[in-house]
Amino acid sequence: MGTEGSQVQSLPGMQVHPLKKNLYEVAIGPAHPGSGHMRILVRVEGDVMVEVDPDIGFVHRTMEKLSEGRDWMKNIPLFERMAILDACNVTLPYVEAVEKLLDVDPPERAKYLRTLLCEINRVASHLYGFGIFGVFLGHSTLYMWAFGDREVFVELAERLTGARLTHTYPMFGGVRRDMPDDFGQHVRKAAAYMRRRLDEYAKIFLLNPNIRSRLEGVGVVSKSRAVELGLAGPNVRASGVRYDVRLAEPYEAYDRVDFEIPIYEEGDSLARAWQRVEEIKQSLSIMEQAVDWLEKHPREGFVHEKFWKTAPPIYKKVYAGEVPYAGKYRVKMIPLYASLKVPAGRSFARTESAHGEITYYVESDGKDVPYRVRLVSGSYRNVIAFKYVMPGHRLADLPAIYGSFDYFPPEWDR
Amino acid sequence: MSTSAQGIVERLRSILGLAPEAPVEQLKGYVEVSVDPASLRDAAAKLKAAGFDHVKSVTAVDYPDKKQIKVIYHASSMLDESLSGYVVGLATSVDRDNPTVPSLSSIWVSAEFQEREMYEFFGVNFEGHPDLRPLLLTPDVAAQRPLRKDFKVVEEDDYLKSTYDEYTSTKRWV
Amino acid sequence: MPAKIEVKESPKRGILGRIISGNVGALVLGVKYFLDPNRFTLMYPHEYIKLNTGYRGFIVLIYDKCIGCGSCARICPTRAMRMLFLPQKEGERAKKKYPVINYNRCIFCGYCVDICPTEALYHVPYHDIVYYNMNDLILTLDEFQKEPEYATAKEGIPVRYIFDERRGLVKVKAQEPPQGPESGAAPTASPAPAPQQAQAAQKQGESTSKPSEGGGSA
Amino acid sequence: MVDMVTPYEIGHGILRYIIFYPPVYQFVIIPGLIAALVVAIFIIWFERKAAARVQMRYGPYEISPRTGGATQLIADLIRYSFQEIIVPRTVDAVIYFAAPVAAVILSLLPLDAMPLTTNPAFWPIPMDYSLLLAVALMTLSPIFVMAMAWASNNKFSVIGGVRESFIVTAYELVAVLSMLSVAAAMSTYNLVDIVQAQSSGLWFGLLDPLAFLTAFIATLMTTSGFPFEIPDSESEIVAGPYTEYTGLMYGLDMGAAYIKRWVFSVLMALIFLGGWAPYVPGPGFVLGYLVPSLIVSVKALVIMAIMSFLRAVYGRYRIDQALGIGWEILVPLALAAIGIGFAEAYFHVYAYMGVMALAS
Repeated sequence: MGTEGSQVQSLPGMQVHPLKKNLYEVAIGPAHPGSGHMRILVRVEGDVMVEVDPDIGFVHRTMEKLSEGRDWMKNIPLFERMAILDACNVTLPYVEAVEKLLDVDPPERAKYLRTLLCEINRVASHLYGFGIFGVFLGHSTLYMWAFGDREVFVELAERLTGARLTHTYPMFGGVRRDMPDDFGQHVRKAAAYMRRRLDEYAKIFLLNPNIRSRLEGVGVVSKSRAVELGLAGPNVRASGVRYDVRLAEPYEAYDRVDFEIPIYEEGDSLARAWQRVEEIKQSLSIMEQAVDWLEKHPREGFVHEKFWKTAPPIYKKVYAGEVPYAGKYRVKMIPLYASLKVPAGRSFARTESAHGEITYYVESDGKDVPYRVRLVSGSYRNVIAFKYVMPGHRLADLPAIYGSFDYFPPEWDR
Repeated sequence: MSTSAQGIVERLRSILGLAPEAPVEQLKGYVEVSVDPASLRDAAAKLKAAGFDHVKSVTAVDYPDKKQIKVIYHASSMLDESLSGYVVGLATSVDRDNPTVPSLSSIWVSAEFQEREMYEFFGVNFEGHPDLRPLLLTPDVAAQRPLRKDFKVVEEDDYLKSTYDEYTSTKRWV
Repeated sequence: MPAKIEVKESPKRGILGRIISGNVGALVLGVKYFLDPNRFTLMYPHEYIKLNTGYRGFIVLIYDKCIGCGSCARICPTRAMRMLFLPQKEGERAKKKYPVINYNRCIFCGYCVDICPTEALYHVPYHDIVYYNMNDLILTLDEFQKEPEYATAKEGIPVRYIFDERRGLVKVKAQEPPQGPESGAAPTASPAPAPQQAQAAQKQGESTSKPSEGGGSA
Repeated sequence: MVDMVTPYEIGHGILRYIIFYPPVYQFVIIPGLIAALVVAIFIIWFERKAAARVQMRYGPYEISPRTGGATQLIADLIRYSFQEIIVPRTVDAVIYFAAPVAAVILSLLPLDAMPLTTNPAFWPIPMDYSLLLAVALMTLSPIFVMAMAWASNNKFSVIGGVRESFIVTAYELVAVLSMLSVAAAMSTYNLVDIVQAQSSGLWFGLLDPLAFLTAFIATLMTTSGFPFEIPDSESEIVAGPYTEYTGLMYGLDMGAAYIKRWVFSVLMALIFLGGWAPYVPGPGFVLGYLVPSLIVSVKALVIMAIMSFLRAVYGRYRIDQALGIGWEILVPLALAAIGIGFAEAYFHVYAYMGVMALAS
């Protein structure tokens, strides 16, 4: 059911068009203090929002067009720029889709390593979301705490992959680094620290009556509404929908790790915030289980033998750490990666990224560049909530709802 | 990957009531059902009734040699556990010059914004869409329909054109 | 044993008691952190993080190990590394070519270092180098073989972060890097065995001299 | 009985009649403009440092590491005063310039109605109805914030101005009721008597904590303290009424907000924390005037420090929630506070300590 007769032919921002009698148009953004670059045209009657039209595209980097000009391997760093704070979750479905076309199944250890990094990124991304949530509600303490504690997980990722944010860790057939020796106890310490901190987050933010009154009963999305709008990720599970890609179609090592999917029934902004707190707790336990498994099993099988069998002996020496300046446990790529040709076919892959479910449709016609890559990210599927969930609330509720949906503008513009 | 169960293909055939030889192909990660544009809407209605309650991604693919644009709706279910493991691709092909496809935003509201995106990138005209205007691009860029194959983006190659001395002195990165 | 569904319920609003306990809880927590702050800010110019060898920092070429196969230029996602043809001397048949890098475009993804079949490229474990104009970021073949000069290490104190249950991250003084006075061997924080260290430094020392006079004489 | 007004004998000529003439002196120097600016600078520094300690960071540091970044505030002051004042064309200039200046002046005015000593020579105005006058003068300045919003002719500032007018209706009644509850308890409007009644250590803040709490929250609402920072909340309306102001004009607006908080704190120090309670003002200018006003200032500073610490703990209320709190929670509490005041008067709590003679 479209909005009643707003047959606006051109972009509203670009042209003046007749307003209804006492509607007052406020443009929020594009340079917004809280989130990234996005503009929301809000028609306000008094303090109540009547019509909300997201005018997005300020950070659109044409990833789908660029990917048609680049080799298969070069698209991984490209797609990672969609949400660099969640680098592994964002590039993993692309790697899985191409692996399906290549008929290559990564070895067990690579799957656990990927799951480990995905969960580290999920916690870092949820903390980033809490930081932005704090800024939007004027709660600068949560902003500083969330970004400060995120540093712990960024440091973990840097120890594992060698880069803080843009790890480009998964590659076709496996991963690019193995776990350092003392990584296990780092993960356990970080997890213990974070669990204690989550209770403090709740005390100063979620149980703080000031914030509770801003969040409770605001931006309510019913179960059927959430499914009908096709929202994604924690926003759907906070409305009682029992759906998570890690449950519906377990990928990587998620079917061998036991964890819980928290579901909340209320569907308001507070439930979405609690949903993320519980998901961080689950991610911490997955990280610990993955690290336990990785420490117990021998250090081999981080890349599929199709890409490692023909590797010259120096690759084994680099992995063992004998080359002095090359760091330990670094997996080298064989030159085949530079001119990889993926057999023709069409494939579809999806994973549960921190902002929501992310899906890739990859079509290849046998050449060394993909024919068509269609990527839909979690935030992009949540943009529709602006138009259908926000009207009726007060203007001051817009930041609360925006923060609770954990939007990330570069991810929805792609 | 648990998506290749034979049961889902049979179930789709029964849901859509297709003739046995109709093209339902089990691809990697999803099941593609191609339907002609006229019967797209009621196929979508049947899918929604059967439990595929939301669209994950609306894709358009341009085939200049076959002079066709293919629009695929990847639909799946969130509420029905038995279906949530599978993704169905409802595909139609329309000719490339003025592609018009009946809009499914009245059936699946989740397809509304992505149809606007396919409109601005491919020029696919979704008739019946509540407000079909560009979503990401500015109007004049959208008019060039950038994602079509004839919108060329030139890529650089691996070798520097300038010679050693010219490069060492001027450092021109060409 | 895949995931299980776990229905939870956000704590209810409750009556007046919840409001007072909520306020008092938040205030007490605020005062607790006011009295005992948990800060691990890095005072950047005065302290700098001593990263270990695995960090993907600036990239350096070892001239004589490079066989000019060009796979690093082919894999580079942003075309930051491209092959430069050396001037062809009379005796040679094929034109020799070597990679040169343009740090305006480099995203430090480390693909080139990982794909090089003869391990001729290596990462230097620091990344915060400042240039005064964009042209300095495009390195010639000779500049590409020398390790960029790490100015922060001169007046800053090296510091490392270790994980801690109570404090999250704790700043710890890292020991002085064994930075030799000469061309700056690969400063590895992890105590790499000394002989290997010297041998690597010595190999780079003599290798860097060859190409420049090779290039210069053309 | 109030003894004969002895002529003050400080300085002569221009010093006596202009600078040390109590109404001018109290408006401009000690609790007035200069003291308010010094306090404002200290409080801003304390606010940034306290919030930084809670939030895992250091706050202003680099400018003078040894003194913990104190000179950062001087640098900000200089920056504000020398920054270019950009006046947009669409602004209606007269009110645009007049409103901030009026806001500062009117938020300083109540200081003239507050005694800082028992020696009548140093009273700026006859102190018989000083409490009533002080509370009345405090309600003047919000109108000029709305004038600023109206003059700057910009969407965000108009919305900010409307929010300011809403929030005035929320805290106005509460502030007046809670401040006047002390008059009910001591059945006098004379601030000097109020302070002297508390000089026996029995502060009114301890006797009627409800009034102290509601006055504290009302002050937070007036000066958009942290849970109620609604008129200029930057996440939806950029800077509220102050959006179009730059340079010194913006400095004036921020100054007006801090000065208003300072004036409220001084009045609350006088009423609830016993003014210059333990110290009995002696003769002469220094002992009789300077020292008691410093004691009152220290108490007011403590109140302001607590108010600014809340930035580290609270987020921001919505405008209708702030109104809800103002009307549904604070007004009944304020009425209860007045009830407690009457109960104390009925049981002659203050009279019991032999102060009744003063009031008769």
